[in-house]
Amino acid sequence: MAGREDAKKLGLADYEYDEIVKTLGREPNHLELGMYSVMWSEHCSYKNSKPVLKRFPTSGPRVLQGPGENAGIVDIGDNLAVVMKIESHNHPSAVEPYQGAATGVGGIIRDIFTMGARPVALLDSLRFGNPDEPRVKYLFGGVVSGIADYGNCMGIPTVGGEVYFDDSYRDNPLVNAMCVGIIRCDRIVRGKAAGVGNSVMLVGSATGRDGMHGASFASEELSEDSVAKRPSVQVGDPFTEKLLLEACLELLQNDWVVGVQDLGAAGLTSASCETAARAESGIELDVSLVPRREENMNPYEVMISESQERMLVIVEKGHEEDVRKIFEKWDLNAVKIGTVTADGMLRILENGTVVAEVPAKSLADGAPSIKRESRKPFYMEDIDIDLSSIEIPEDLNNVLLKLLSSPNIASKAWVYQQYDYTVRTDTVVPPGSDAAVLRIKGTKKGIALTTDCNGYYCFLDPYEGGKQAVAEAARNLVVSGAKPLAITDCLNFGNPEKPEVYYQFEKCVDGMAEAASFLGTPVISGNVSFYNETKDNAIYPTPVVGMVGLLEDVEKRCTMEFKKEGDVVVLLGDNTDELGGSVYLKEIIGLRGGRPPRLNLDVEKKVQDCCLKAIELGLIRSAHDVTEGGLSVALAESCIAGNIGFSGEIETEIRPDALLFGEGQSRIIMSLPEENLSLFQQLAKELDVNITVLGFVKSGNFKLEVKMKGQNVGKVDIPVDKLALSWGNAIKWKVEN
Amino acid sequence: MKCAVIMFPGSNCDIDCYHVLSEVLGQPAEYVFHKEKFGPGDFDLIVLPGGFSYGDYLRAGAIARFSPAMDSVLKAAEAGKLIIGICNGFQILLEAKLLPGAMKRNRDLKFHCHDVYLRVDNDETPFTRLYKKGEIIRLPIAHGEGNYYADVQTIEKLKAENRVVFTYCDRDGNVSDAANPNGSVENIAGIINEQGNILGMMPHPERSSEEILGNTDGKRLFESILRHIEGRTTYGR
Amino acid sequence: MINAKIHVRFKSGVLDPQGTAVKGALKHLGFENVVDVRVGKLIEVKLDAADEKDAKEQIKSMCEKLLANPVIEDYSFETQNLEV
Amino acid sequence: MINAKIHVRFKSGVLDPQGTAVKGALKHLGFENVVDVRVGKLIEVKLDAADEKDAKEQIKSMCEKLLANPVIEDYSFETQNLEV
Ligand SMILES: Nc1ncnc2c1ncn2[C@@H]1O[C@H](COP(=O)(O)OP(=O)(O)O)[C@@H](O)[C@H]1O
Ligand SMILES: [Mg+2]
Repeated sequence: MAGREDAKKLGLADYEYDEIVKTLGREPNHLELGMYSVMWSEHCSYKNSKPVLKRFPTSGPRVLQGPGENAGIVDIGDNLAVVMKIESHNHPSAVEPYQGAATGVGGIIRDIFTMGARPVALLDSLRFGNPDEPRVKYLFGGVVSGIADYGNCMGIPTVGGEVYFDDSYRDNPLVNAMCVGIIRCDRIVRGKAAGVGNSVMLVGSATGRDGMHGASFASEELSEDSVAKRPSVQVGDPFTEKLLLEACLELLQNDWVVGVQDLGAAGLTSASCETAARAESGIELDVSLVPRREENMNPYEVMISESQERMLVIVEKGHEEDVRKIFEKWDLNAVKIGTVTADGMLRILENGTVVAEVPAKSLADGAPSIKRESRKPFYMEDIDIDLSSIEIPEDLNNVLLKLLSSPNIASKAWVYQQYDYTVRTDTVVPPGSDAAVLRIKGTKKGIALTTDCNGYYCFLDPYEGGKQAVAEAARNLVVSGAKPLAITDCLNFGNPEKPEVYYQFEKCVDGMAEAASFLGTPVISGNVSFYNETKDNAIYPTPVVGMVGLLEDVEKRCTMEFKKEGDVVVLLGDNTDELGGSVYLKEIIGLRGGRPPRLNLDVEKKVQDCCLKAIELGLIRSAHDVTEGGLSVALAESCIAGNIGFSGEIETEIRPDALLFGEGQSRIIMSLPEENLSLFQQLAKELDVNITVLGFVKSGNFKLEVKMKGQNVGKVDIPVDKLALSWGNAIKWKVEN
Repeated sequence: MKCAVIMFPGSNCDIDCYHVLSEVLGQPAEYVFHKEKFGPGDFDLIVLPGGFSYGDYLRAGAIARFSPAMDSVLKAAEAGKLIIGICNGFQILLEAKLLPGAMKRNRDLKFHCHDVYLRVDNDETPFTRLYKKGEIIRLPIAHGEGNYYADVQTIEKLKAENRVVFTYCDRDGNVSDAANPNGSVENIAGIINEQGNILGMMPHPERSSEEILGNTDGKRLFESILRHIEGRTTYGR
Repeated sequence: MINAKIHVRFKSGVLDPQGTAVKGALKHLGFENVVDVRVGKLIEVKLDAADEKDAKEQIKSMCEKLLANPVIEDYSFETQNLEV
Repeated sequence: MINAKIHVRFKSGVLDPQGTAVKGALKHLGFENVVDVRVGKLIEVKLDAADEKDAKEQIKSMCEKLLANPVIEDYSFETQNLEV
């Protein structure tokens, strides 16, 4: 038997141990305790976050599957649906960037094909420290090539994502991977162990001692001895996963498949208790039947191993041989290891002898949830900045060039060109634009994909930051011509036991929930990663929003680059005098702080609706939203992408640096043929959106004059080649030197 | 034109090639699983697609060449059937010694996914007759091991026999080191065998065969093959 | 001049996908009696150093800093003095 | 049981991109006296064979058929009888 002391060693609190004893009516044995410790870790149980996550809107007319399954599903018509999920692999990537990131990608892909969907796209949302530091370069390079090698080998295009650099992520890089799949609505499979007497089979790779206690590892702060927890990092095998993918999709053509569940964190323990809990059934399995890679593994090791590239398959009794044949074709194992029972117990046998027996539901859902204390951090009281004390720089050209070469604004081509984003020949808008667009063969449709989050805004104001992350994601889809449908989110935070961190968490979720409800984009799947914190240095709160949108007609997609000389360039939305939280303030002036730009959801929605309508009507030729770096950066990006210039002027009452570099929300710049302007103005008026004509697309320079009462108060005027050079090579120069 | 697309374990451009052959060109195409064999006369065109056969775990293409389907490919090759290896397929052809040389990792050790410009050096092959010699075309690449190597004699022979089919260049056709994405000898991107029926190339014509993908330069390669086969069945024999 | 031959391998217990694939291929080629295959790296470093002891220190430091990742890999090496 | 340690390296004269990169990285880390780096493979094969001579034949054949590509690579190996 295992007592309180053993429980402590495994990271279980006293009250959790008591709860286990109460549930079992006896003391647990070592194996049982081990299973509880992994399942009740934060990573698997969401015990710190569950009550807060309930605040998200999770349903809607298109939602076929909300949170609670391996991935969320939204209907896109034509009997097709999009399956999506995002997940973090932060801790493993901090210790072994290449394998950590690779296995993160492997895990998220399995979540998608577990549901019976064909994975069609990957996205990666990354955060690192200052790229000038050698250790950061090593982590960044390793993570990118880990993602590349896994996704590329699988033949799933990595079509989007983000990269941010800030000191707060120095010791805790964030590696969030998102996968998107397409499925026929009538072929959705769920992770259920239903039907007493049905067979439970383990398929895929053999089991070794990989990643023991990985779930617990992900549920604590990284420290000096994290490196000593070596076995928690696994080596990915994308080749085997590719075979597993093809074999599973072939398997799932059959109606006698009852349920499928991938083995991720907490391995066989998690897969078996979760499938049983979902079906209100039990499972009896014998660990001696599990194919092994290593000798002398005990039941404890087999049950909590996190060996990758494995799946649990539940099939109707009598079809075991059919399963075996399919997997044999793909040179993979498929072995019956157990049976579905009626008694709700997860019963583990070794050579026929019972070695553990616990209620499946208590393992899967029984972790007592914790209401953490929440307290507004002190720093938030003191973030206001007096703008009048900031002198406006003389040379605005220089500011713009510096901003464009900031690694947070510069081109991310160094990253995404290491990813195969053209395989499957569906990528009709490749990475580099606001959102990626994929066509769906056999239909007229397309889907648009993006991930977004400004962690710095979330730090300065968690509520506004949360709202902004959702709004920006939706805006990125809209400028691509897609109607936003649903969200998958990855909530990356510090130690939730600290009230200030918990406050950030709650407020971010509140902001996201409000925006998601308002914009009609329910949260259908997600992941929480706490403890991204080292020695009192917590990451910025970083609730990454992954969003998918639908284009009924993929031919009506829109991209950000200016396309034709003479086109009118207009701004949709209003300029503001906000500078708080901007890249300009932080990186050019050297001031951290200020209130991040406010977001009025009503205005945001109107701007988005107007943009979408204009694209649908075919009025405009390009659209790009204004984000980091502000209006001048957005215009410059449209010039660079189109390899053409712009000339314009703005009459304003806003100070020129705020006008050019402020990051006021709900703004989109568009270019359109002059003859469409009046129609467009009419549309904007109908939809109650302000628009301003900024100037014209013009070859040569990027030129923008700021005027107050007719007087020139500031100006940028730079050849587009020069802009392109600063923007295009900044990251390469940083990381390769 | 009857086409076969071989599916090795780890192939992932098989569906893309199949799509272009059957949907874009409207030709009868079939997948052939690596464990299957076929007759030398069963297909007019055999495609060895891109991907990561056997994960490229030892060397790209090294393990795939031993599959049963490859035995049939060898026989079809001897029978003069057209064979094209794209990316990983090219690597397999090298390992199988159907083409000379070997592939190394890209010189910067990075996977490269972007468009490249190519100079068409030989427009008299069944694969390139709709291009013009010296023409500059644009195709996507996506590979980590496209650093083609062969010793000096082999390279001289290839050139003397006009067997270099595609060469990496810049937009204006200059063949320079800067225009070489992977370090391949003499910027070589694609070569053909002595008999002229087996082409290996790193860029992906199947990913640039449709208007919606923003580029149809690759489509002409497949149309060349079709023209060649049809010409032969109509007038030949 | 010192020549060092460094072996970097996955720690025992760590999955070696390359080894598994090669083992499968060898069996397929008829080498039925192959029991196990592990694929690692052979790194040969030529150092301009006179003193073998000093060179060993340096090689050790290279392995720890760059050539092997202690989280999943072990290393071992031999040196040879080319002048001798 | 026979254990074979196989070294596969690029032929001299064939540029080794990985070696070049590692050399650069080592210099960058301050190992200025690195003259040359070559990165090859270490393949360890365990064979169920009693006879070392027979095992050597087999290993040679594995190298020629699969483990090394003669166009760019050389191989060498050592065997060891684990029973002895
Ligand atoms: N890690 C990444 N992986 C793939 N693509 C990326 C990554 N980071 C950035 N990109 C590409 O670069 C584009 C620009 O990134 P970003 O500046 O974050 O865009 P936005 O501000 O519109 O969200 C993204 O839309 C994406 O296509
Ligand atoms: Mg954008």
